Amino acid sequence: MSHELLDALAKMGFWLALLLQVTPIMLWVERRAPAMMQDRLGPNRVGPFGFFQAIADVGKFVFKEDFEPATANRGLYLLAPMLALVPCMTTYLVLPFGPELEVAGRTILSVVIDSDSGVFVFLALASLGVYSLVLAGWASNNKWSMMGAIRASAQMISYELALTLAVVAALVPAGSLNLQRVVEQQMDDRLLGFLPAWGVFVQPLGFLVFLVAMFAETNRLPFDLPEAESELVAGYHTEYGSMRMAFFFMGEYMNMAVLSALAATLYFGGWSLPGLDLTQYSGIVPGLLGMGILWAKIGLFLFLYVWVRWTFPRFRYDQLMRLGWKILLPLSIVNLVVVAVLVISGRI
Amino acid sequence: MSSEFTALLLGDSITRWVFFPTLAAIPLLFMRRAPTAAIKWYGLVVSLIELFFLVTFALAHWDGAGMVVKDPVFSWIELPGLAIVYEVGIDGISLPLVLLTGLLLPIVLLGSWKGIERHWSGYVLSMLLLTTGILGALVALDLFLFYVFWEVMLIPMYLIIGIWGGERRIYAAVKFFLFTMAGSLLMLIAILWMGWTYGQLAGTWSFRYEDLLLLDLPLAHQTWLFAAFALAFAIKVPMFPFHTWLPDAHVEAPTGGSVILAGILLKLGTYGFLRFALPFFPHAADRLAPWLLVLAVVGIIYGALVAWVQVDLKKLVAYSSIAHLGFVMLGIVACNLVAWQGALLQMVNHGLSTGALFLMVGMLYDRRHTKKFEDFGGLAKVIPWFAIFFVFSALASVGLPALNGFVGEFLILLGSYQAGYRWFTVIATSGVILAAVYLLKMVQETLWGPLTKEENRHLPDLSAREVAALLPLCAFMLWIGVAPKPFLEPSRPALAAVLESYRDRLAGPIADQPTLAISAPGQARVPTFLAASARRESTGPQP
Amino acid sequence: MELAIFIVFAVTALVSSIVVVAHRSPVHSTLSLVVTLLATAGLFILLGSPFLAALQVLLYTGAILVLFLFVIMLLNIQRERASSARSPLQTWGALVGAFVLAGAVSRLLWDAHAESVAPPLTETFVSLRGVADQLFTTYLLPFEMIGLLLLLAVVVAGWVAKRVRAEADEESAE
Amino acid sequence: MNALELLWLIPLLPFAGAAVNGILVRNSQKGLATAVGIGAPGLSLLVALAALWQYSTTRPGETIQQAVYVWTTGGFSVDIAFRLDPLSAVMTFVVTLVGFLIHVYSVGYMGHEPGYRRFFAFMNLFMGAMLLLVLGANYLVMFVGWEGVGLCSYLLIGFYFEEEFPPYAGKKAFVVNRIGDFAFLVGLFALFATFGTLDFAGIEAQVLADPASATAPYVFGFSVAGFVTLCLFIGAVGKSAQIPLYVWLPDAMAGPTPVSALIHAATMVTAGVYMVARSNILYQLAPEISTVVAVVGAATAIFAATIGLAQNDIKKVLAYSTVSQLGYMFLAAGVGAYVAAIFHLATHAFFKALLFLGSGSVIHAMGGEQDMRKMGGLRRHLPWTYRTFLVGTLAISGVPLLAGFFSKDAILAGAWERSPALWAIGLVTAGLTACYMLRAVLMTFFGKFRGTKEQAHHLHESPAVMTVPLGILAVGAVVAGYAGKIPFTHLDWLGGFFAPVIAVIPGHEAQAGHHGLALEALLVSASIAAAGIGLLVAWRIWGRNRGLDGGSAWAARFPRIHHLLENKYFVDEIYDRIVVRPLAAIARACWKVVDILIIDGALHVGAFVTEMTGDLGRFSTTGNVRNYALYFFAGVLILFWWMIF
Amino acid sequence: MSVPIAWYLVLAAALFCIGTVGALTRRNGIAIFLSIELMLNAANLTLAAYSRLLDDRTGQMVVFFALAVAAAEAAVGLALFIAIYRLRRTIDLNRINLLRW
Repeated sequence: MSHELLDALAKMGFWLALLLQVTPIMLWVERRAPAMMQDRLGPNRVGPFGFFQAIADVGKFVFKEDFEPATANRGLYLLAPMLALVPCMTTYLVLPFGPELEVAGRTILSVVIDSDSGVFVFLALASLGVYSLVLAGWASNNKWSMMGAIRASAQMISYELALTLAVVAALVPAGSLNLQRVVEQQMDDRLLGFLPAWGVFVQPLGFLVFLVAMFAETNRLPFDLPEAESELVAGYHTEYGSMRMAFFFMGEYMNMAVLSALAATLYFGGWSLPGLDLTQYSGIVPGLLGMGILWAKIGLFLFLYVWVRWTFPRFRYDQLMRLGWKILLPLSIVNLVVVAVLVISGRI
Repeated sequence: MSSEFTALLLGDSITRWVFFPTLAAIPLLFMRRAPTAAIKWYGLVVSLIELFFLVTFALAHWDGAGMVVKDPVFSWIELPGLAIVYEVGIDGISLPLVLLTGLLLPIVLLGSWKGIERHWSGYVLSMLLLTTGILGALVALDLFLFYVFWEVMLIPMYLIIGIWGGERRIYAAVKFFLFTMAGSLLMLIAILWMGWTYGQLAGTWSFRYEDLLLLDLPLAHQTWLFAAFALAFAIKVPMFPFHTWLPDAHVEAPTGGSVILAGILLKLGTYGFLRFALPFFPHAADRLAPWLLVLAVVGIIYGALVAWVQVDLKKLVAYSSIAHLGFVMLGIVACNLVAWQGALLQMVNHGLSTGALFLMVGMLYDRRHTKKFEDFGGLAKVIPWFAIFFVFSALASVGLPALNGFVGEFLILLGSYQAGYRWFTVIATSGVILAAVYLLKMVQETLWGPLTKEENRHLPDLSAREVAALLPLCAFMLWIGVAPKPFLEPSRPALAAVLESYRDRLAGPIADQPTLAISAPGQARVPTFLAASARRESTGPQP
Repeated sequence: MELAIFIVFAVTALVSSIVVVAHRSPVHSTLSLVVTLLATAGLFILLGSPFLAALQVLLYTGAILVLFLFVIMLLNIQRERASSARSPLQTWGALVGAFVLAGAVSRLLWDAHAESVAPPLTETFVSLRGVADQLFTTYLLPFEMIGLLLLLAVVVAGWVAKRVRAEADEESAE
Repeated sequence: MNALELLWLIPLLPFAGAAVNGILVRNSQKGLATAVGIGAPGLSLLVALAALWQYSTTRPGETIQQAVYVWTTGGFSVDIAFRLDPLSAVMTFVVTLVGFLIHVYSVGYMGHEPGYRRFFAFMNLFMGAMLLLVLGANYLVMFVGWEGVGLCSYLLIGFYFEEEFPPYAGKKAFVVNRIGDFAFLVGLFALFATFGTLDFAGIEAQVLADPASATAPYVFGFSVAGFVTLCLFIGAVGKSAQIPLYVWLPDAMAGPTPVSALIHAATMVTAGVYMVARSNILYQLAPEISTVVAVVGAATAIFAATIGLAQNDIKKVLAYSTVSQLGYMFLAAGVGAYVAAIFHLATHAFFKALLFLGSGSVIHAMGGEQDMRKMGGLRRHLPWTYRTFLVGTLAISGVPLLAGFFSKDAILAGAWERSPALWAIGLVTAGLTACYMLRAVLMTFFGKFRGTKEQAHHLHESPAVMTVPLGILAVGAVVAGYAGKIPFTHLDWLGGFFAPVIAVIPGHEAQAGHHGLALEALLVSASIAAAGIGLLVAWRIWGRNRGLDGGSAWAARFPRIHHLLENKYFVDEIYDRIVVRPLAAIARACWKVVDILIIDGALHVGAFVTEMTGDLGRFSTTGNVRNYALYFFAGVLILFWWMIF
Repeated sequence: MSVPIAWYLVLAAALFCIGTVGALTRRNGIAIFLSIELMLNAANLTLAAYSRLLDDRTGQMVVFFALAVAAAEAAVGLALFIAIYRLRRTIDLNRINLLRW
């Protein structure tokens, strides 16, 4: 096997090892954090601070009976949960996590696929996520599932537009689809002499759009209409249980993480930290540091998810659509135009 | 082109009154939801304005003995080697029919007031388009243009029958359309052939009336072309045996449609013979005259006989039209000034009297929703004014002296007898007897006798509107009958001129192959429209 | 290696495309088409245009086919019944015609290009920048027009779907 | 003021009266209707009398022509023109005078009818048309009047339009008349084609200038004059109810009695005679047609007289009598005795109008009953009616010194000259006339009353407005005869007055009929004898208060003849069988077979073939897009194949 | 070992014909639509293959545009299907035979 392949496998393993931890940790955070916010205890019996509660939950998922509805479309019913993992298990490939590494005399890029079309590939693969929901809803042969699936697909298609446009705007200053370039651009430039040229400072509007669209894309509150338990039982995964249910959870949290990573990369300098030059280290240390920085930012975003979840109520469906089409989309276009004008005029 | 056309529209021109109804129809497109009364009044006012235009035009261009007016000619469709011009003109032959059209239009609208219950805007629209088609066909002097107008007439009539007709309206409308279309397509071929022949001889195609009159064709060509024209016109007239569309069309058509159909549309057939078929192909016409005469005379007798045994009022009147138009055809084919005068007058007469009869049948239908004789009888007691008008019109149709029908028939028969067609005339004259038979039968079964049907006991008599529709018609019937001279005089010079040129050409040799006559000065081949001295142009822009 | 990848993708595309055509359930057809398109995207990468591959995935599978699926679910279209109305003439005519066409075209293409060898891939051919340069210079006008077309399509699609509903409402109101 | 220039007023006044009464006056305005209805013909009578007075005193024998306006121009040019000459003068006199009297009578007779106003409008219209007919200066104007009177006849016969029969009778009259008019028209065409004019004067001048032009062979072995006169005569046959077109006249009695008197006895029906007399120049040139006229006249005379013998309806008797008398006139015209024809026309107008009005008075009194079998003994109740009716009967019977005697005698004398056979027929007819007329008098006025009690109770003499005209007409019936030729003398005012009318054509002079005194005596006594025998026979059968028995006895003796006569020789039925029904069958065949079956059938076959072709073709258009796509695909394949290989 | 371009072309032809069969034999309107997309995709493949063969990016451009147009087409087409379905409660083309006779 070639070195490249080995390198790639190593990097992927690195990524996966971290990504897979997101779900259990988030399960715990999702319980403890709101409890904190609402001045109550939350799960605190299993392990310190109830930390092992997550493990218990996973165990519960694993050991529950694998149940299939009799009238479900079996093949697709089984396929759907797996598809839920497709976006999150693929998209990280284009996310950079550090500067070029010099290891054993070889230059190793701290990104799995260094492609011109980086973000493009990210978006393309992310767009496949909707299949999981749609198929789950349809194959379950249950009207709640169906409704949830329809809502989910409509919602995801709608917000994908705003999301993509926001991403495009974020790419404009770097002039590249390669996320490594984007990070480097944010790292190198300064705004007003002191501020790092993070996307969030350059185009706060774009970030806002991206943030909202990101919430919607991951079906999180206040956009969790596809699984609104008060209306649709549990939406597209109503008929799912045990491990298959867990897959949807995993998919959701990993998606959140991956999108958070993208957000961090586009708007918060990615693996970079102002005032910290990672290239001063040698070996794989910059990569490890970069990954650490990146994950720190991801963690903030994930906390934001939880925070928002317990702060905002759910939108109505028409409000959702109106927000997506009539507010976010125009805003993202405005943002794109503004950024483009700024770039052309050389302000950035 | 469009600027010339616009200028003509605005000027005191033929074009103006030809296209005014169409222009006035445009607002109707946007009046679909307007109240019916508004549309009715709009239509009536437009038709009266049109009548005003026609009358003032006729008066303004009247030169004491006749009138020949032409709009400035301009090119309409220009292709290499083919120029189709927009050329319209009016002379004594088309004048009576044009005025009749103008007169009938408001009357038709008045007569339809109650009978038409749906889609008034469409109805008025159709009527106005139809008017343009008719007027255009009557004044077109380019055969291509004529054909266009000829077909324009077809469609509104088709709609009128098909939309506002009776129970079997679709059948009748399709029958009407197919009959007419079949004939006119042959005519189109003939027109194209003539244009092509002209092109072969003169270098460029032309469909102008005066150009095509210069064509001298061999007898075989003439015969075929004449047959094509004659078929188109004969179907329109209609002559036996192409008449069966007429009763169906009339019976199913709404009152207004019947009046226009009988009053004017049929006349386009006879007009076509007079204007086109005979002058273009004199030798063929002469050769085929006996056949046409046979058909005309058969039509007279046949129409009368069949009318006699009808059980439906409207069908009776429809068949009577066949008989009456048979007289007109007899007069036209006779090729004699008296006969032609009579024929032209008879066209007008038929429009008046049969129009009135159809109107009144429609009024009866409005009241009773039936047209069968068995449902009537003894109506004279209930609706005396109706009875007066009905008998009056029926008698005019019978051809009672001192009413209009007599003048026309008398002149036709006199002329055709004078022209030498004695036995045809004698047989045709017997149609006079049959006319009395069937029309008196109609009057008898409708008006006289005991009142047998209880439903008829309380029929309302004519309203002021209905009287307003009928009175002008009856006034003209009486006027023409008592003093026909003012109605005969305007067309006499035109007829005489056409007849003269027809006779001249007939006397001339038959060409071996198509040739183009060089119109020498003084040679009156196209008497009415070629002679520049006799022509006055309407005040359009000079081309 | 490349050949192996090609064969994998080609076979996947062929098989899934047959499933697209043959499967009675529109959902399965759609999903098969997704597979076909993904396989084709792979072939695009092999052909040196990752951009097209990404576009194919983003646009076709990510948007268009989701739309299909969405509509299928919206209209709740069940599998086609093997109805008696299916005409054998139509089926066999199509099959024979397609085979003839496939045979003829393949033969022609094979005759023409059996010996053709593609030039080696160059950096510029593959690079996104090259694509972008050409797209925004030579093909700017078509590009803009495509944008217009899409806008129009969105408007029209919305209008068509909405208008029918309005009419249906009117009907039911009557 | 020159009354001769007011000729146009004579027809116009009644027309105006008709228009006013018809359109302006309302049904309720009875007095106004009367004033207009009587006034218009009255004024017309005054104008006519003034004009005639002036004419006969200042310009007797001349022809006065007056053009009113130009009717048509162009190839056929004719004026609306009036002509006053002795012939039209006499006719105008008769028409206006008798017409006026009948109008006056009608005021009483029609007094209670709901259609009073309408009646006078129609009557005035008739007067106008009739005057147009007699005053017209050319055949066209004459024809206008000719048809106009026909129209009025139609309207007035059908006056009681709410009943079943009168409108039918009116229609019959009009249609039968139209048959004659058809021939009349053809005659006019031939005339115009030959002479280029329809003017009486113009034609006369041309014929006089060149008689050969009129005798030139024309068609079917007829000369021009022959053809024209034949056609005109057929026209006259229709209008004047001669064989074979007389059938309408008896039915025309369905109209009110004054109408029968005016139109169907005194004036309109005699228009044919007037026309023949007016065209005498042509008839003289067509002796064979004149013979036809005479024979038809004689045949009609005796034929109708026999029918008259067996009729029981008083008006039917008079109707057949009229037919018979008209035949007499045609006999006269046919044998060339035009003066006698017009003479008889005039006298007949008086006494037949008198008889009809008398019968009207009877019917009035009987409450509408017309059957003589239900009358009888009325002379006591209706003295004036009886007296005047008797005068009329005697006059028509040819009792010496009354009008009928002189005019009949003149006709018989003329007939004798041409052919003794015609004379014999005329003589027998005279006898029959006397017989059936006296029969009518006896059945009506003598014997016992046979009607109902109610009728007997209501019997009353008519008011003066009816009896006075009766009296005046009775006077006319007595004295009118003296205007003509008086036997055994040379007194012949009418003959002298008429001389200019009877054309004298070079080479065609009629041999002057100056028979000897003996012959004249023989002829006169024969006619007196015929009248006497007729009256005697009638008295023997129906007289002496026998009531109906005498007639019944005779009927029983000759049942077949009686049956035949009573049913008018079944002529109506025969016509119905051989003309009307076959024609209707043909018409129905034309409609159902030719129109619907053959023409429309062929059409529908064509349509069916087209439709079938389309049906076959439409299997390819399944409406299924996939099929179309397959066609498209096949087309692509074919194109592909064609392009590549 | 590099793959001969002819293989791509033949594969595209095969896909195209499979799509054709689908378009002609399926009754479900959406299935037909899918088949048409398949045909379109085959065409795209051909274009890309020729682009590679000729080393000319024009083919890719055309594919780009074709994809965009396909998106528009899908949007409008599916809207029409929705409309038809609302009117007729089916998108079985055997029953949508408005063009029939």
